[in-house]
This record gives sequence, structure tokens and C-alpha cells, in this order.
Amino acid sequence: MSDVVIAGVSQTPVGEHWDWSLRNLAAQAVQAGRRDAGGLMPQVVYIANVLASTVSHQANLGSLVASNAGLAGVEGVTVEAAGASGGAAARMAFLAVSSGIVDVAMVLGVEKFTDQAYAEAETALAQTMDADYESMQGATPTSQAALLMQRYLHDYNVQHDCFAGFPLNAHANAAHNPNAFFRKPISRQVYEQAETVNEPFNIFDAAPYADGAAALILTRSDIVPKDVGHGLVRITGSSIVTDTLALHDRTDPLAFQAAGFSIERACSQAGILPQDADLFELDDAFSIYAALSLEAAGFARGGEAWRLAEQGQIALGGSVPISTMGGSKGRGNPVGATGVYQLVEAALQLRGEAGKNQIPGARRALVQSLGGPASTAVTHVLEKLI
Amino acid sequence: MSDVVIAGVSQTPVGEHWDWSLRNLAAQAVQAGRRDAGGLMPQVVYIANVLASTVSHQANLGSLVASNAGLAGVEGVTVEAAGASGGAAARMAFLAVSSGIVDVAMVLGVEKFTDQAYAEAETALAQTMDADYESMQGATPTSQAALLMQRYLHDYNVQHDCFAGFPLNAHANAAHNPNAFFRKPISRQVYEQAETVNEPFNIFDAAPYADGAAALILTRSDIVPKDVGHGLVRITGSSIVTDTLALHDRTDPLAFQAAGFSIERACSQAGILPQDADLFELDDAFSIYAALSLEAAGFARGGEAWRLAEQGQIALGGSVPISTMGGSKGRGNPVGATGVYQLVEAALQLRGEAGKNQIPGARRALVQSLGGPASTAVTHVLEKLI
Amino acid sequence: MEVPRHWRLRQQRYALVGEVCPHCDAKLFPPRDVCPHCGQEARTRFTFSGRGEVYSYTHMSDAPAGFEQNAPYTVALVKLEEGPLVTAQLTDLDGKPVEIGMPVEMVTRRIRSDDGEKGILVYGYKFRPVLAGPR
Amino acid sequence: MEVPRHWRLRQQRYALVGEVCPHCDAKLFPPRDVCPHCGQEARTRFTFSGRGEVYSYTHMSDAPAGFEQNAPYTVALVKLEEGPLVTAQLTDLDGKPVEIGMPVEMVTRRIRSDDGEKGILVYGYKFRPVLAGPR
Ligand SMILES: [Zn+2]
Ligand SMILES: [Zn+2]
Repeated sequence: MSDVVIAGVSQTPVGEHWDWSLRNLAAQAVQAGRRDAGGLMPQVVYIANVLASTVSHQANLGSLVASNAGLAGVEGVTVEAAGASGGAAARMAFLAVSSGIVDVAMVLGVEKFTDQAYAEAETALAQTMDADYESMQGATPTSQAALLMQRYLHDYNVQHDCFAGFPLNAHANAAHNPNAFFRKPISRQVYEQAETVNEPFNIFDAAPYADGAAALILTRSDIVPKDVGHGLVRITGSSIVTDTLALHDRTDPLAFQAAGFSIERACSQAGILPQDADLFELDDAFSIYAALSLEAAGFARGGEAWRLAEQGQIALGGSVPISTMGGSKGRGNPVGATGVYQLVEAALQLRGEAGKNQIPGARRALVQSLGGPASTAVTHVLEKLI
Repeated sequence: MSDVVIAGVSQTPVGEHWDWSLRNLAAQAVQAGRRDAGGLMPQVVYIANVLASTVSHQANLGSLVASNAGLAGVEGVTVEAAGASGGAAARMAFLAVSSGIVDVAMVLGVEKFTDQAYAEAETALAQTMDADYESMQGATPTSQAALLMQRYLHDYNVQHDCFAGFPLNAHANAAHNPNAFFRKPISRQVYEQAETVNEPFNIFDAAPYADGAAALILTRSDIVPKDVGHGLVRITGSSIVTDTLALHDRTDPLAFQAAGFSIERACSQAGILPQDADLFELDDAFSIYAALSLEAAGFARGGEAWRLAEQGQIALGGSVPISTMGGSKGRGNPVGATGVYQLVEAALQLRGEAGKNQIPGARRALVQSLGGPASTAVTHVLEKLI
Repeated sequence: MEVPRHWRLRQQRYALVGEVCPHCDAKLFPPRDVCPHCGQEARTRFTFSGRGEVYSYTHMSDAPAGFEQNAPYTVALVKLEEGPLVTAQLTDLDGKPVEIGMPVEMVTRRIRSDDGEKGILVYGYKFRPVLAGPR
Repeated sequence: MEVPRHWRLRQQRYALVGEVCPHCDAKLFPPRDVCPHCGQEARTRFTFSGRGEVYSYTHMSDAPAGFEQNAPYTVALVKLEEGPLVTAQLTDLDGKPVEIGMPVEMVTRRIRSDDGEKGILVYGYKFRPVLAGPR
């Protein structure tokens, strides 16, 4: 079994940080992450980011971030897989430490969405789709999700309101997350009366994009300082699976096949079943993605994940808690950094440091990040180190 | 010692490929790379690319390239470190195979420069500098190189013509490389009379940007098919080192410190000295970079690398052959893919398949890629497997 | 200026030219370098009929850059009668409600203005409800 | 529109406001989050004098997007008298030849027009030869 542990975590509040540049946000997460890991100095920093090239005209973040944040000289590269970038960078760090060649690796997710006006930055996100055959037709990530939702309603003969449980759960959980962008619960009535943006889709079906930075320090357990002062979490499964980039290149767009395969592989590596996890930090960039992810992972049959939400099974006390700190919907969606936030949040649950959102006795977490509509799926299994 | 070998290589001709999109170029390299590796199917493909986000409005190449090129479902991510991206992606694949978790990894460098007009694509390259403090002042990668050259001339009291040996060598070698963009040697007179673009810099001091794709397949030696039909090359050293992104943040901009440290670490891992290498595929995106790289690696003292060029020591028959297939200057510079081309070319030298440019008895190669002016330096040591 | 890219895609955009796999007979649109069904190279051209039906659709009120003039518009996944899905706008709806399963046919329309004023107009496929009369 | 970014950098651009490290007294421009000399946090503001000398320079004939109106122009590394190097354009040269070691001083000028017509004008530091008279 792998001996890669999470020795430290950090996160900045998610939001619109006009005062902070990408390098400032990154430095905050780097320094806080090192402190949480008892001062460990990483030899590598793998940076998850999607938008800096287009929105901030900035590439080679490995060099920029390392030299600005006190990590002069370390190995540094950017890892990109659209919305799955954070999970993908963690996978690279996991492999590096597993190789025995790297002792201490930092995973840094950072996204600076607000360096352009919202509409322009949102347009930049179209690069995560097929530029020749999707974005060029006027489609957007939001319209991809809406197309999936519309077909879901048709195939399973359900109404749009059946998705209400996902944003309600996310916002309820975000209310107690000090790093969340939105900290107010919403009511079912508010959801049902919300403005439709991409029919059948309303404004609560899409997570808000925002700025943020989060970090993980991975190492072998024998390297963690003895006085680190918190529990350790082991990574026991890790997997990246791709599907076609364009939705139209799939036989069954509702299947989220890569999401399912990625769960299978990570769980098989960890020697567990998905049902053995105490929480499932899935990708809820859109309500429909949460539903399709639950179905792809086998927690519900096709067309029935919304029932889990209606029955309270996705809540903190349910059988498969999701978005336990608010998810992208409530915490905010800092795109390339989102996967790192998800891993940080799951690690805090397993360390017993999730505050009011703590799942009692949580020992195992499934964490999945998606690039596009599961064009890329990255899954990690985290387990509390006893 | 590491047991990671290069089981297959491929490259498309470098040039202006108006007819081929990024995905087409990538597919050619993927298929040819698999054929060269006896049909091995990679489990992961790590893609080196810098410009697709800005020039082609296309991110998440892992999904796009894999599904278009017959690698459906494989793990796929993009690795970026400016001009060092190719070397960085190879490093990620090296770590993945070293971990024992991945058996067969493909490294794919692909860059589609000509999806925009030359001037616009060149402007997009400014993202490899510090956006807030360099590009915003009107500086460009070419002006960074020119600033270094001007200071070099001043500090060492030499004339611009002393750099002639670098492009002359590169073009002479490119003449026999069927995949090179420029296949005509140039004369000293042509160099000396060339148009000055960024004083003191002339048009032959900068490598031309172009389209291209190249691939490597890395695996353990026991996995290589027995009938693969060519020699194998082992990766015995691998290192990434960063420096500040901006030139102005360094005490001594001429030192190329990261380049030096990265050579030291990779050689120390391989248990060799730089002088033990039979060739040194360095980064000659600019003539001055070739000189500073030779000096940083210890092949010449500060201010004296140009003498190696003048004395023919960098030629195929010299003591430290560089740019043996033409380098970026003669082969062309497909930015993010360049590092993969360098590794492919070095592997072909060690396999004895470098045609008219073959270095007799070549057994060991140093391969170094730079992101910016050695803001990132990636070095690999390759050795012929006996 | 992205002239090379638009030029490269002109056959797909104007005439729905995809491929038929010479090995397994799968019809592919958009074209791919390797047939996803049998794993062999797919390089034989095939022109699609342009007829199909709506697989899914969404009405968009916010348009991304380059499409502002079109907004609001309808994006659909259209299932071509030869098999593949394609992402495209619906047009000529004239207030007619869109439904999944609705028969549509390909027409050529302006799909975007590239790069604002200095740019070029890009034409390509959209789909409209099938007009009355025999197909 | 990149207003937030330009606004965030206004003090650096207009007044060369960097930092002095409270731990090791290093003067830093541009400001950094962690002092590269001692590894501690650097957050104390320090306004540079704006005087320095040319460390290196290049005359550029081709300008990148946003700088076409300025071309040809001269980009330099200027060594500030407090220590740091800074990348900036030289201005007010009036045909005077540039030399390494030439004394220069900071002035505020328009440095680029952002995003063409719809965009904003960006002002910031350039350096000019030191005028006659005592410094
Ligand atoms: Zn086929
Ligand atoms: Zn200090």
C-alpha cells in the first residue's frame, strides 16, 4: 500500500479578491501550507491552474510562484486538465512521492478569475470545450450542462425542481465554512423561483466562478515532523481517466463514463468499494454534474440521484454526504484550484477539523474532480491514518 | 539506478502546417511513437504545450488529444513550464514510471503556432515573462535575450560577431535533418550582414517559432517488446530547477543559475560529470542562451563559450557537440514541443540513427530545456542501453 | 486573425464533411484521426445528409464573446440520421417551440464575428426545423 | 478590461513603491511576498528614489500588441541606486546614444494602450537620462 500522506493543507477564502494578484494568493497558500506541515520545505511544487494564460497573460507559474513565495529553486510546473487540474496536480505529486525520488511535494491550486471582467473571464472558460466544434458554435460550459440537464429531464421524465436538493445542500454546508464565497443557506422556494439562465437551467444550478488558492503537502509518513499537531491522511487510491472532450463525440452523454471508471480504479487501488467512503467530495460545478457523478459512481441508478438529494442522503448525516464544506456551488469555483480545495476539505474532515460540518467518525473520503462534463475525471481515495 | 527506458520516439516535420490542426499533428506523433515502440499502448499521456489556450482557444488537451488519437480513456494532462514544457512533461513521465504505478507513459510535445498570424502568436509568447513587470513594460522574450547579449558584450568586452558560431553550427546540422524547418547552411558573411532586430541582436540570433509534434514512450526495460527493432535508451538523470521568472529579480542575470544547478543534479543522479556526455542538446532558442547554457554547465568560463563555437568544439566532431540535429535555430522552435524534440534527437543519436549527423559511438547525452531565460531549467541524462 | 483555422475547417462547416471508417464502416462527424470504434485510421471522406433530430437543446440568454449579436439563441445537440451527434445552433425557429425529437436539417448561416471589427465573419452549419413536404 | 490589475499595481507604476525587508533590510522592487534574501515575510513599504543607471538595453523595432504606437522603442534593465534591477523603457532620449552605466531617472509616461480602442491607457514608470545639474 502507498505510503503517501498529506502532511499539511491550506486554503485562502474563495471570493473576488481585487487586491490580490495571482502571485499574492499563491504565496498565502504556500506559506500557510508549509506552516500546517510543521515547516516542511517542498522540493517540488505542482501548480493547478487553467486561466492565467488567457485572463492574466501569465504562463510559467512554476517559476513565478516559487520565487515569489520563498521556494526559490524548487522544481515547479503547471498541470492543466480544465476543472480537474487540482486533482491532476495532486496525482502528479502522488506519483512523484511514490517514486521515492521526491520526498516532499507541494500541490498548489491557484486561480485568479477576476483579473478580467466576469463576462470576459467566463468566455475564456470556453477553452475547456472543443474549440473547433463546440465553442465555435456558440456553446459554453454552462450550455453543455444545460444540454445534459434537458436530456436528463426528458429521458427520466422528471421536472427541473428535482435538482433543488443539490444547491440547497451545498449552501447549507457553505454557511459554516469560513472560506466559502456564499455563506447563506437558500430555501427551496428561492431555488424554484430563480431566474432561468440557460433553459432549463437556473442561476442556482451553476457554481459561481471566483478567485482562490489552496495547497497540500504530500510526503512519506516518516518525514512528517513529530510535532505537526494534527492528524495525518493517507492517499490510498489515485486515478485519472479521460473521455472525449466534446459531448457530441459520446454515445451516451449522460453516462459520465470517465467519472465511473476513475472511481472504480481509485477504489480498486485502495481496496475499497465506493460505499465504504464516509463522504464523497464530487464535482458540483453544475447541479446536473452532481447527479450524474453520483450515478456514475454507482450510488444511484440512472435518473435517480436526485432522490438521494430529496431524501437527505447527500447531507452531512446522510449515507453519502457530498459538498460537505459547500462544494463549488457554495464555496465558490476557483476552476483550476477547485480540485485542491476539495482535497483540503476532505482532509480536514478526516482530521476531524471540519467544525460544524464535521462528519462524526469520518475515516475515508472519495474525492473527484471533473474537467468539463467528465471529459477528464480524477479520483483520489483518502484515509485517516490511525 | 533507474530502469526507465525510452521504448519509442517520433517527430513530425517542424514548420508552418496550415493544413493540420493541433489535434492532427498530435495524432501523427502519437501513432508514429506507438509504432516505434512496437505497438505499446500507453496508460498515460503527458502533453507539453504552451500556446493552445491563447493561440487556439483550446485547453484540456489531455482529453482532446487522447480521444482523437486512439488513446481513449488514458490518463491525460497538460504540463507547462514555458519553453521547458517538453522536458517537464518527460520528467513527469519519468516519475510516473519510476513509481511503479504506471507501466507505459507517453510524453507528447505539440505546439500549433500558426493558428494565429505570426505577430499575434509571438505576442502571446510574452506570457512566459512576468506579465506585471516585464511584458507590461513592452519587453518580449526576444528583448530579454537581447538585454542579456548586450550585457555580455559589455562585461566580456567582445563584439556581436563572436556569436556567429552558434547559428552556423545549427544550420549546418539542420541541413541533414529531414524534420528541420530550415535545411540550408548559412555562411559567416550572411550572419554578419543580417538585419538587426533588437540591437545588438540580429535575425539569426533567434530561432524561428513553428508548428510541430513529437513523442516519447517511456517504460521499464522488461516491458519493451522483444522485436522492437531498435536500440534502447535509459534515462539515468532527471531534474527541474527554477529561478526567478523576471530577469530583473536576479543578482546576476548572466549566470543562468537554474541551468547550472539542474545539470549538476541530473548528472549527480546519473553518477556522471557533464564532460562524460558525448553530446549536449541545450536550448538555443537564442544564440546567447546557447552561450550562457554552456557556461552554466561548466563547459566554458563566463565570457568564453563563444570560443568553443569558434574553435569548432560545438560541431558534430567537437568536444561538446550541441544542436546536433539543428537545434531550435535550424530545426525550428515549436515552443512547448521543443523539449520533446530535443529528447527524441538525443535518443536517435544514442540509437545510432542520426543519419549524416551521427556522432560516432555516442553513448551518453545531456539534454536541457529552458523556460524563459533559464527561469526554469529541465535536464535529463540519457544513456545507451548496452 | 485566425484565417488558417477557419479555412482548414471549411468543408466541415459548409458541407458537414466527415468520414466513414474504411475498416468498420462507422460514420464520423466531426472527423477524427483514429476511428473510435475500431482503433484504425479513418481518412475516407463522407458527406452527411444534414438531416437529423434534436437530441437536446438549451436557450441561451448570455452569449460569450463573438456571439453577442446572436443572443438569445438556441444551442442543440442534433442526432444526425447517420448516427453521430453534433453541437450546433438552431435557427429559423420563428417562435416555434423546440422539442427533443424534432426533425431538423442543416443550413449555412453566419455563426460568429471573429475578433470584433478587425476580424472576419465565420459561416457554418446551423439546423432548422424540417420544412413541410416529403423528405 | 483589466482595470483591477492596473489599479492593484498603481503604486508600483506611479511611484516605484517596493518594500524594505524588516528582517534583513533588503530593498525589494518589484515587491515580493517573501524576502528572497532571508526567507521572511516582506511587507514594509519603501519608495525608491527613482535614480539609477542603465544595466543593459535593447532597441526594439518590432513591438508586441499594445505597444505598436511606441515602436521603435528602447527597453532597458535599470539598476536602481538602492540595489534592485527593474525592466523599463527609456524615454526622452532625443537621439542621444544609450550606454551601459548611463545615469537615468524615473518619470511617468503612458506605457501602453490596453485592448485597443475599447481599452484603457496605462501609465507607469519609464526612465530618462539624468538632466544637467546636481542630483
Ligand atoms: Zn472503424
Ligand atoms: Zn529579508
